[in-house]
This record gives sequence, structure tokens and C-alpha cells, in this order.
Amino acid sequence: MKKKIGVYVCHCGGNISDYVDIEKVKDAVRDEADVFLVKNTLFACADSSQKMMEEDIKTQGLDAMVVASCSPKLHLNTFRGVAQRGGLNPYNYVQVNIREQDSWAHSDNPAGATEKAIQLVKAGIARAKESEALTSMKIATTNAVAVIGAGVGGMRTALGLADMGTEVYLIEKSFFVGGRTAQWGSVAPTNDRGDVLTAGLFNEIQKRSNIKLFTGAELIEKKGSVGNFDIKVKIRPRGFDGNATTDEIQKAVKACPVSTMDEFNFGLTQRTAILIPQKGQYPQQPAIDKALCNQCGACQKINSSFQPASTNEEILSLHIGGFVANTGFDPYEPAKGEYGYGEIDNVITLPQFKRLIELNDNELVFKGKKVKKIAYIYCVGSRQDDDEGKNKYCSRYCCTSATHTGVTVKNKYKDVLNYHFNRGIRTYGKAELIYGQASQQGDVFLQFTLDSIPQVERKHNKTYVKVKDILTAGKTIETDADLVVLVTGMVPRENVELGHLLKIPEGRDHFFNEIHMKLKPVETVIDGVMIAGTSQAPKNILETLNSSMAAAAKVNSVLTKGELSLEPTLAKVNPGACTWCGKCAEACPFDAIVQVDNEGKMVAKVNEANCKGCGMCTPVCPTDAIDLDGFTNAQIGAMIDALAEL
Amino acid sequence: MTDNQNAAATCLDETQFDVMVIGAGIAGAESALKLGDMGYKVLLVEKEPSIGGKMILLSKVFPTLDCAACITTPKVSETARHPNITIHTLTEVETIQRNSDRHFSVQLNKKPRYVVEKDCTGCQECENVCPVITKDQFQFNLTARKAVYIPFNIANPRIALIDIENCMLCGACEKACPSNCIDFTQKEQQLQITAKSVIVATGFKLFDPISIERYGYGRYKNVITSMQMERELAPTRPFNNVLRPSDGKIPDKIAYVFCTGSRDHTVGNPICSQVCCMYSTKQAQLLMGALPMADISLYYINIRAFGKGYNEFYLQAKDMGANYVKGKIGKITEKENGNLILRFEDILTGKVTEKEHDMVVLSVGLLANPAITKVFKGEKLELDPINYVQQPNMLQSPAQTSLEGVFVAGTATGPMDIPDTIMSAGAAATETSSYLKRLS
Amino acid sequence: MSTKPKILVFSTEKISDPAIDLAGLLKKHYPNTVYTISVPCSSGIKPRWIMQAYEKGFDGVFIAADGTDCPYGESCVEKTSAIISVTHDLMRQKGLKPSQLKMAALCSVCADAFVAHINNFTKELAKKDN
Amino acid sequence: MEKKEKTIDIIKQERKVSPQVLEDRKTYSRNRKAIMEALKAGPKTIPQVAAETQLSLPDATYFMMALFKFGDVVVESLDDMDEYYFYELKKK
Amino acid sequence: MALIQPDLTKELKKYGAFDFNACYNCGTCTSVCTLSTEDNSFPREMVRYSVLGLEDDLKSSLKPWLCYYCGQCTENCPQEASPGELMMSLRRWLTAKYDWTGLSGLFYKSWPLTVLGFILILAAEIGFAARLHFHIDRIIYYGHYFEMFSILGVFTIILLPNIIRMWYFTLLKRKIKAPIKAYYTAISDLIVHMFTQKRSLDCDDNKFRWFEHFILVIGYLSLLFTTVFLNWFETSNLFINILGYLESAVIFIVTFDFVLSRIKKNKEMNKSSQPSDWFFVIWLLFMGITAFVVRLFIDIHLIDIHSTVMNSWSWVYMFHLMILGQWALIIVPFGKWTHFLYRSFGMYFAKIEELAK
Repeated sequence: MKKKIGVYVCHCGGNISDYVDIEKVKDAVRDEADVFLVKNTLFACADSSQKMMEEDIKTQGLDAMVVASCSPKLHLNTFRGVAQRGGLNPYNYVQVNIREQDSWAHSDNPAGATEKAIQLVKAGIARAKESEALTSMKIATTNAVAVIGAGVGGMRTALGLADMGTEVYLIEKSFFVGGRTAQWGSVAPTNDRGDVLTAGLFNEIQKRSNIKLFTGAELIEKKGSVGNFDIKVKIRPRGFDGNATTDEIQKAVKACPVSTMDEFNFGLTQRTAILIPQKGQYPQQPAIDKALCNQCGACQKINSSFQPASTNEEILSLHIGGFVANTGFDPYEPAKGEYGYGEIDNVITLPQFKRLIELNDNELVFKGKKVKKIAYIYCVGSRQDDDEGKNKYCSRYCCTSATHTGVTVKNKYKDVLNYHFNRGIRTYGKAELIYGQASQQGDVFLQFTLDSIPQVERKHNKTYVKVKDILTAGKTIETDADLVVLVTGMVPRENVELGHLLKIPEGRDHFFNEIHMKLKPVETVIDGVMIAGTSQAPKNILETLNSSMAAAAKVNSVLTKGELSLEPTLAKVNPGACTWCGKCAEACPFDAIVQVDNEGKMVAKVNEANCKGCGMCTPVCPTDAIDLDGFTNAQIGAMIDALAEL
Repeated sequence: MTDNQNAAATCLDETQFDVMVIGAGIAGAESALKLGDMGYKVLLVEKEPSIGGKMILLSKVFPTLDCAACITTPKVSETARHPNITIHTLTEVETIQRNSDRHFSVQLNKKPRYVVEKDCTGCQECENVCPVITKDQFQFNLTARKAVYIPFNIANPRIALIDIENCMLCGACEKACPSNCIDFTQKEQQLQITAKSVIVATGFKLFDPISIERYGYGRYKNVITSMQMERELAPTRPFNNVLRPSDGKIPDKIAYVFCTGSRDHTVGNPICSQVCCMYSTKQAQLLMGALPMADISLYYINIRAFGKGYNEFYLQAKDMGANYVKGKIGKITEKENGNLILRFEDILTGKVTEKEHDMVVLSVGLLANPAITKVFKGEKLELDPINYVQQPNMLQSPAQTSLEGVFVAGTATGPMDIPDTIMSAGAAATETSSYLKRLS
Repeated sequence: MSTKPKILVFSTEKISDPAIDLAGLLKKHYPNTVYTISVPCSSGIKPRWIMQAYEKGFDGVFIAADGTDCPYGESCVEKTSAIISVTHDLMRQKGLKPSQLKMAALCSVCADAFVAHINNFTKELAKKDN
Repeated sequence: MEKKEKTIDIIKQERKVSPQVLEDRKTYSRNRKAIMEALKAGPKTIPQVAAETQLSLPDATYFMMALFKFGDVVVESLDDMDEYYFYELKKK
Repeated sequence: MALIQPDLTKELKKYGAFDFNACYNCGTCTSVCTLSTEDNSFPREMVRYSVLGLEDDLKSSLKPWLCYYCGQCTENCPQEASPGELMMSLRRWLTAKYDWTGLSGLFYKSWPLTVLGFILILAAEIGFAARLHFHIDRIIYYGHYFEMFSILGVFTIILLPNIIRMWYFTLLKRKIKAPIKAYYTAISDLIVHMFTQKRSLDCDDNKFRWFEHFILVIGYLSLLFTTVFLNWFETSNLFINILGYLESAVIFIVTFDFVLSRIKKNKEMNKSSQPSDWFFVIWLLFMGITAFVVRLFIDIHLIDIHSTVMNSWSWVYMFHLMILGQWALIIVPFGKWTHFLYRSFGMYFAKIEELAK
């Protein structure tokens, strides 16, 4: 039991004190038993306040501390640090949330908020009284990281980590690295070619001995926690092993009887079951698409390196310290009939159009017809802020990408005309220059609102796009178009299993969710698991690289020291009360409870290295012999009592 | 900071560093922290008296509406306390020259504070007795400060300094100081250090709207900049509420003029500043909270709500009643009572329209801060055409500059919001660490 | 004031408590007689704590569970339900109505859902009191 | 801690104070006095203070806010129109 | 409903417009324009129609005539889209559209064609003089008749039908039903604007510019009157004689200043002069100078208007006649001169439109 408790109530510069009467709170708790001092602070988190608390602990000899301020998610560690510097065990510190869960939640009711604050602070004091000193365990960590996804982002993370001395396992689900960027020609804002960028990254990766690249690989199992994860990676057979000349590969492709749409060209072309690496995709070795291959053996007859029948799946076990998920995005696939998509044959998506530009060298031709007028319709699959659409977010990259594509086609084919049907061009930052360039070269921009979206119609054997243009005072403007390009947004890549496996929470937009949007954009609630690139939110290439390298910096700074302090919140068994029924061991998802002999009696014991402190074992005990540190019967009970008090 | 000074005393060599980070805003602090965590010895140089840059002065941040001070101060304290990070405030980099061993010789100019840093307790007794006032630059001139002052309440280090230009040398502060820390004999100090690498995190300058005469900034009292409004809304605000500077009235019709100094060739800044739409939207939300009766109109060209959760935040502001008007403000004229007439073309109707407001906020843009190029001697830090630090390998290694061993973080490369700044700072840390590994 | 039913919420540190924080952040209001105790995982809530709450005067207990998002694994869902059913038995023995205990899975951004649940629960409890 | 000499005397030999600073100081003490005087009779709004002290409205605002910041005046209440605050002298 | 016509955008560039595609529709131009009103907001609407190539909307608009090109829009345009120059080009384009002969358009778009026209007129003049055996007295005599007939002819054959076409495009085709009375009431506006350019006073602070333009118009019209109806070159009335000197001096002084500022490009409106602008001011300048010199030579007896012999000084008259011919047959009916007429009628029709509401 703690006898000298220091209580600090924070104004949060008005965030709390505007609604909660701080003086009243102070008065109410001043006379609580064992409260030694009560103070208020303008900003408890400010350096000067922290120093004051440290001083108080030292000079007044406090044995526990309560700060009533904001959510513990923000400052629990800050004040635990204060406690520690003052000479107090950090676990004798209790944070009471009177901002998010009080002053703000009840800003409509200041009197009520004050009343609640008093109860909450009293509960905090009760909990502090019952708090016990805990010491965190240090564990050795492995300076190795699994980077999942080998697009530009994943490859850049891998390079950054490798150069900082971290061992990298780069795990790519498809048979080729390069991701989406390999599919693009000229990219904004530098006009670099996407395939050249991926080629450069791949070459660098080849030079690093501490990067192990696995293609056709998937993470299938994860155990352990930050610093020490044991993972299993399944590697699918490539179906090609050895060498073949270009000519032989060509022949094999010709011989393959299977045909399906080529995802690399977004269905503009067909491919066989033999996957041929395209410009920008690496390694430059073919693979066999097992899902389609009918095992006719035609390819094998041409070169024995083709092994359509091979089934030798490999399972690899790796020991790593952290993850960076860099799984990228999928372009939004418009619904059938959305702006005529799938119904009118010259309506395609922006990614398809970008491939079309790559496939047409001298003249822009689509389905045998020369293309002169191109109508771009923006925000397809983004900013669906009506009730029907599910993607309320802005996909960020599309305005820049579409205007940049407009500039690219004009430069490449000269006589094309671009019409941009948009909802307000969002070429933020320096991308504004691309918008300027597009306008200056004669691209026409028309703006619509969600209430009256463009109509795409087929009449007199031509496709027309019609819109109520708000830039022309709502006049209806129409044009014929040889090609309608739907500027599709980003959706997170289909990777539900990975999200579940790594336990990364999803945001409202279904992208992976970071721990704090502003200051911790690459960290997740799961220690040691980072998210980067477009798996977190739509981004352009530059932003993807920045976030990928930031994730590298973060995970490296955690692992580079070789050791880590663990949360000391663990389950504890009272051997006196335990009668070993095994229910707790059954409940534990981490195999942390074992049966041991305690002075002739079989009892449960917690293996501290495995215990994650979830507490799942505690409610199932029929004799209530197991408790979680920091959440003991005494502490929670005292809190309930304090909160219930009127 | 004072902790650091103590640490400095015990440290054997306070002149050799792995990295020198120029600018202790949120980008510089983040790079320094990451590198410090990796075990490198970092020197953080800041020309202002306190660290935290512009972010620490903001009210709240979009779209989470976290109070900026609440999330910045922990980062700033962590930086200040980090065992591997040394901070010099009130210090400017004079010259940077590469040595024969590829390290950089740096000359720093540390301005006198006239206050002994380690002894000041931040009690403000000196401020109380100081008889002179001048405009408070940390409140963007909305209110006054004394000649001896603590920059602002949550400044780090939270210690006093003397603005000698505005001091009348009466000595009252020296008499009043309980810890005898005022020292008028302090002189400018030239410090020589070496660093193996440099991170440029010098941030941005705010556009000064005085050059757009049509808006009357500087002449009309109730035309203020968004940064001034940011201060009015911040917890450490200059007034007791949001008030008009002309007469202390609570405004009830507030207008925002978007793209003031952005997307504008006539002022030499053709690019979009990337944050103004969102900070204005955030301020609108905050104002609707602080002044429930107020009408907020936002005059825009395009709304750039592009980041994670931004579009949703913009829609939320609209739902709360913010009045978004498509049309850039052409002209502002002042009425006798201090109210302002805004003339614009309402794009939706195509008609010239005039509206009266009692306070106007100019959503000013961000400009490059190119002065840093001058300090490099013997080689040139290249800038891009709009004067931001050039990223020669933008889509391969965005933190690289034209100089080997010199990296760039945050808004020194172009306008960006806080998350982008943090990520860019992380990228700079990765590049720097990789470089240092290669070097050794 | 005292007519408002008193509710104890058990939230989870990583998933549902952030949602409750978010509700405050967005100034979404709910009665001030709702108090939260945060635990690592909803499947670590002991039935005896819930019973203690009723004994000491709480009118209702709300478990803001992790659901399938639980960082400690998906078994959380069934374990939390098991706790509920055990508690329901205990409540019946004490003559408490099962409707005084509510559970819902809240994602980390489910601020709206939280406020809706709490407001409904408050209404229900208030009705029963009269 | 002991101090041998007032350092102010040393700097006084090296630096000149600009006339502008002295002028500003005079303005400040004059306006401070005028505002404090005006508030002695009871709480007033900024326009009321401006009318009484002959200060321009912007100046009255600026100096009132300075006094508010330095803790000489505090907010009393808001007027009936919800437009102007009444300020009063801080009770010491 | 309107169809985008990319060709019209290209066509407008031939009339001198440039950079207007850069417009991002912020409306700054419209809001800084002092002449822009709620009912008549421009120039952005015109820029927009031009970008989209909405020919019908442009052709039926009177707004280009309401603009006096103070240059504020162009100066403040954040995208440097030069809306002022677009308005100027639209006036040229409209002039071409109103002109039933189609020659205006050809001359605007091609200065070589204009020069060819000039040469043809020069040739006709020489031929004409040759037919009169270079008898200077007869040349001056017929020259005077030429003036009278060309004015009458150009007005009835070209300008009057063109103004009717303008009325058809801008009022009738848009189905603006104005009572006949409106046409009377608005006449005062027509007269006032035609002779005073009063509206341009609201345009900017530069009163001097208005004044210069005003005395130029007055000087030009009265010189026209003096030479044509008072037969300046052949009169011996001292008053008329001095009046003519005065008027021609005014013309050449003012036009000299105009030419100079076009060379110096010190004002927004002078930054991008087209050949048609140059022809207009230079020919006006030459008209003033040559008229002055011709009368001077007559007065100092270098030219004898009763002589049948062509002395070398008489070529000055030939030069004057050439300028006059080119002016009267090309610049007046098909060139920039018409803006004087269309602008006044533009204002007149705008007033009628306003009254019709």
C-alpha cells in the first residue's frame, strides 16, 4: 500500500480546464487518505512540469504518482519516464484520462464533467495505492527484418535496412519484384520511367549480401513478439529452373495452350500460363502460373527447364526482430456500367490507359481506331461521399497522375486533345506545375459535383461525355471522345490474411492503420510491425519512398541495440490458491502456462518470456488464483469501489 | 537543455559529431531522435531561442484535432533529454566546409542569451519587472512581450533571454532575478565543430501578404494571417479569446482567403502550399467550436484535401456549417467600423459578388528558405527552380542532395504536412545512417 | 442528476479504448455517468469485478470488446462470450436482469458506435428503473 | 550563489540604447497608466477604454491585451451582445 | 448544351490571344475588374468560353465591348493567362464575325494580306493619278470626292450591315425582346459613349489616358469633318485653316505618344501589340502628319493646288492620299477603326438589354 501519493491535475492549456473545474477537483481529492500533495499544471507534459514532478518525488519522497490529464495512449510513457527519473518505479504511476474521456466527451456539461473528473481521479488514487513496483525484463533481439512486398517501397525499405546493417528478408508474393511501379512508363513529377526505377532498385538489392529475396513467397505463420519473431514463409515452385534462350521461351509461350487476360496490361492483352517477366520486373526468368497450367508438358518439350509438374513447395523458418508491411495497393475496379465501364467498349481505366501508352509507340490506337480526343473522368472509386459509395477518401495520387498522363500523351503523340472531367484538381505542392503544364498545352478542365456526374453515352456510333460544368456557371458541356479514361483511385491490395496474421488494424478506409496519424505514421499498435507505402494510405512514389525509409529508420532504431525492455505486465499465479485444473493453460494463446511441482503440489506457473500480459487466463480460474500485474483484483476492485462512490 | 549542458560537461569531446542537424523543428527533431536512437552522436542547431519549430506554435493538428502542443512537447522533451543529442539554440551555422577526410568543418555562431542557461528556472520574475515592451514575434505581433522574456509558455528550453535591441539597459531584471542568472557580459561565441554528415532541416518561410496590396494586410487591422489565427486559437494564445485586433470584438463573420501567396505566378510562387486548405478547414472547425454563433466562409479555388482522413475532415467541416465558396478573393476594402468588404467572382454563378465580414484570415502559403545554401563553402548545395533544396534522386533516394554526406528533411524540399514531414525526416535518418555506415 | 443510470465500461487498451478516446476527440457526447476501466483484453475481465460493480451501485456494465481485431488472437471473441454467460448466471442468482450487462465489439475508430451503444444502454436502463 | 558586480554596468559602457526604445517605453507607461486609471472606476470594454483614454481602438486593444498578458488586468464578463469583454484590474 | 470546339481555341490564337488556356478559373480577373458588375461579370466567362470554344456564346456576347483594357486582370492573374489580351483578341475576332465580307478576319489573321491590300490601293492611286495625267489640281479635286464617297460607301455597304449583324447576333438571336422605346432611350448612351468614352474613366486611375483618347477621337472626327466637309485643303478661310492645323497636330502628337508607348510596352495593354494595332496607330500618325504637311506646303506655296503640273513636293499629297485610301478602304471598314463603332454600339445594345429586363 502506498502512503505518499502525489496527484497532478493538468489544465491542458484549457482543453481540460475550460470544462472541468480544476480547483474543485483538487479540493475533492486533497483530503483522500494517503494523498500527500495535489498540484495543477498548465501542461503536465511540458518540460518544466516534468521537472517539477521529478523534484517533488525526490524532495517529498513520494511513493506513487497520479497525473490526471489526457489519454494514456499519449503520455503514459512520458510520465512513467518522469517517475523513473524521479526515482520511482514507473509502475507506481497511474494516468487518469480526464480529457478524451471526460472534458471533451462531456464538453456539453461542465458540471457533470467536473463530477466525473473527481470520481476518475479518486479511482486513479485508489489504483495507485494498490500499485506495485514492477521491473521490466530485458530481452536480446535479432537485428533482422521481414519486408513484405517488393514494389518500389518494399525494395527501398530493404535497401535502407541493409545499408544500416540490418539483415533483410524481402518476401514477394508474385514471381517478380517491381510491383505497380514496373507497370508505369513516365511517372510524375520527374518523368523517370517506372520500369527504370524498379530496375535500379533491383540491381542495388542484388549487390547487398544481407538482403535475401524470396519471390513467389508468402508469410504463413508468425509467432513471438518484437525483437524475436519466428515466422514461416511458404515458397511456391516457380516451375522454371535453369536456363533457356529467349527464342526457346518464345516458343514455349507459343506452345502453351492456355490463354487468359494479362494482369500486367490490365487485360489489354492476353497471356499464357507461362509468366514472362516484363520490363521492370525481376528476376528476368519465366515462371509457370500453376493455377492455370493444365500440365500438357508442351513447354517442357521445348526446354526441360520448364517444370510444369513440379510441386516442391518449400517452407522456410526464419527468426527475425520486426516486420515492415509494404503490400501496396490495387487500382479501384469500376463496377460494370460505372460511367459505361464494361458496357461501352472505349471506356477504360487510367492504369489500362498507361499500359496502352506503353504498348503504342508511334500512334495512339485503341481497338484498331486512332485516338485523338481523350476524356478523363476523375474520382472514380474515390471521394464517394454520398451514401452509396464506400470509398469516402481521396486517393491522393490520381489528379497528379492523370494530368501528368495528359502531358505525356500530348508530348508523345502531338495531336491528341485531353478533356479532364474532374471534381476540383488536387495537384498539391509542386505537382501544381504539372497541372499548369497541362492547362498551358491546351488540356481542357471541366468540373462537376457528385450531384451531377458526367454522363457517358454512345450515340451515332460515337461515345459522348456530357457534364454540367460548374466552371461555366452550370452550363451543360459535351464532347465526343475516342477514349474515355476513368481515373480510378487506390484501394488496399487484397491481403486480408496478412493483416490478420500480423494483427494490423484496419482504418475506416480499409488501409492499414498507423498508431498515430501525425507523429507515428509508420508504426502500428503491434510493436515491431511497421507499415509503409500505399498499404497505409494512398501515396505517390516519392511519398512511398519516404514512408518506406522512415519505416526502415524506425525498425532499425528499435533493433540495432540488440536488446529491448519488455512490458513487465505479466500474469502471476498464487501457488497457495492454485489447485491445478489446467483451465488457465488451456486459455492461454501463447503457451505461457505450464504445470510445475510446488512443494509437492501441482500448480500452474507462468513462463515470463512467453506471457504477453493479455489476462485471458485470469477469469477462467475457479479459485481466482491468477492475477495480472497492474490489473489485480485489489487494483480493479479499488477502482470500482472508488468509481461507485457517490 | 540544461540536462544536456550537464551531459556536455561530462562528455569528453563536445566538438565532434556524427551528424549535424540544422533546424530543430519537427523534421530536425525527428531525424535527430531516430539517429540518436540508433546510437549516433547528433548536434542539433537552432537559430531560435527554443526548439519545436512552427509546429509547437500551432493550435491543433488536422484531421485528428490533437492539440499540437500536446503532441509536440513530448517529442521536443524527448529530443532535449536524449543522451546522444546535443542542442545549441540561438545558434546559426556560419560556414560548412568539407575536410580532406570527407568530414565537415563547421563554424557556428552562438548568440548571447544574456541569461545563464543552466541557472534560469523560468520563474518570470525578470519579465515582471522589465519596463519595456515590444511586439511579441511568437504571437506574430498580436500582442506585446517584454525585452527580457520566455518565448512562450511551453518553450523548450523554458528559460528567459534578453532582446538586447529592445532593452533599455535599466538592470531591473538583474536585480530581480532570484537565481542571479542574468549576465550582460555574454558575447557572441564562435564555435568550431566537425560532423561526419549534415541534415538540412531548415523548414519553410511563411508568405508575407504585405506584398499583395489588394488584400490590405498591414493597413487593415482585421485582416490577419492564418498563423496569427493559429495563435489566437492555441492554448498559449495572445488574447483571452478569438478577438479582432482592431477593437477586441468577438468576430462573428470570419472569412478565409485561400491561396494567399500560393499558386500565384505574380508573387513568384507558382506551386500549391499543400497545407493551407487543411489548416484553414481545421481553424474553421475550431472557430465553430470556440464561437458557436460565428459564420465562417472559406473562399477557395480548389480544396486540396488529399491525405489520409483529410477529405472526410473537409466534409465534416461542411456538415458543421462552414460555408465554402468557390472563388478567389480579388479585392478587400475596409469600412469605417473595421469591417471588410470582400469582392470575388462566385464561380458557381459566374457573377461578381461582394460580402461583408468582420474579420479576414489570409491563408498564407509556404515559401522556400534558401539561405542555407550560402553557408556551404567550396561546393554548392543546389536548389530547385522554386528555391527549395533540390532532390537530384527524388524517386530513388529522396533525402539526398547535390552534396555527398548532406541530406535533407521536411519542408526544406517543398511544402508538406506533418506526417509527410515525419516520414521525410525518417527517410533522411535512414540515408544518413547508411552513409555513416559506408563512411566507417 | 442521480436519475441517470451509472454505467461501468470495460474497455481494451489497444482497440476499444482508442475508440472511446476518439468519441471525446470528436466531441461526441454521452452521459457523464459512464466510467471506463481499461484492461489489456476483454477476455481478461473477471466476472467477480462485474458483480462487484453491481453490488457497489452501478446500474449497468458495458464490455467494449476487441472482437476479431484482438491483438492477442481471435480466441478473444469466444472467451469474452464465455465470461458473459458465466456472469449472466451469477447475475440471475443475485436477481439481476441479464440486460444490465451488455457487450459489443468496438473497432479502434468506432466512436460513433460506442456513443450509440452507450446512449441506447442508458435509455434502456433508465426505462427499467422507472 | 554570489555575484561580484552588476553586469549591467559593464554593458552600459559598450552599448547605446536606441531613442526608439526609450520612446516606446514612454508610450507604454503612459498608456498603461491611462488604461489602469480608466479601469479603476470599474470594468470596461476596449471601446469604452479607448473613448476614455483617447487611444485609438487598435492601440487600446494592443495595450489592453499586453496588460492582460502581463497579469495587470483580467476578464470580468462578456457584454450582453456577446461582442466585447469587460476587463477589470486584477485584485492583488 | 454546348459542344467543345477545340478548333475555335486555335482560331482565337490567330487573333492574338495567348496563354488563356492557363486559366484555372479562380475569378481573380473578374473581381479585380472595376468595370465588372453583377449583371455583366467578365472577363473570366469569356476566357472560359474561349477555352471550351463555345462559338455561339462568344458571338452573342457584348462583354468584350464593355472592357476598356486597363490591364488589371492581366496584371493580377495568378496563372499569367493574360485575360486582357484575350478580351482584345475577342474584339478582333468579333469584328471579323460581324463583317459580312469576311475580309476583316483575313486582314486580322494575316498582315501580309493587309500589306497586299495596301499595295493594291497604292497601285490604284498611281493608276488613277496617271489617268489624270498627274495633274495635281485634278488629283486634289478628285481626292476630295474620293474622301466623301468612300466614307459614304464604306458606311452604307460595310459598316451599317455589320452593325445590323451585330444586333442580330447579340440581341435578336438571343431572343432579347426589348420594347422599341428602349432603342430610343438608350440612344443617349450611344452618343455619350461614342464621343466621350466615359466608361473608361471607371476603368483605372489613369485620367490622362482617357483624356488623350478623348481628344484623339474629337481631333480625328473634327479633322474628318474639316477636310471632307469644309474642304480644308482647298479652302481659304483662315479659321478653318487654323482649325485643320490644330486638329492634325493633335492627332499626330497623341498618336506619336501611342506609338511610343507601344514600343516601350510600359502599360499592360501595350505589351502585346498585333500588326492590326500597329497599322492603326501608324496610319493615324501618318494621316495627322501628312495632312499637316500638305496644308503647310500649300500655305508656303510649295504645292500649288491650281497647278496642273506635279512638282516634287506634290508627292507629299500623293503620299497623303495613299495613306487616306488605305485608311478609308482597309483600316476603317476591316481594321481596328471599327472598334470605335462596335464598342459604342456594344454599350448601346447592353443598355437595351438592361432595359429589356
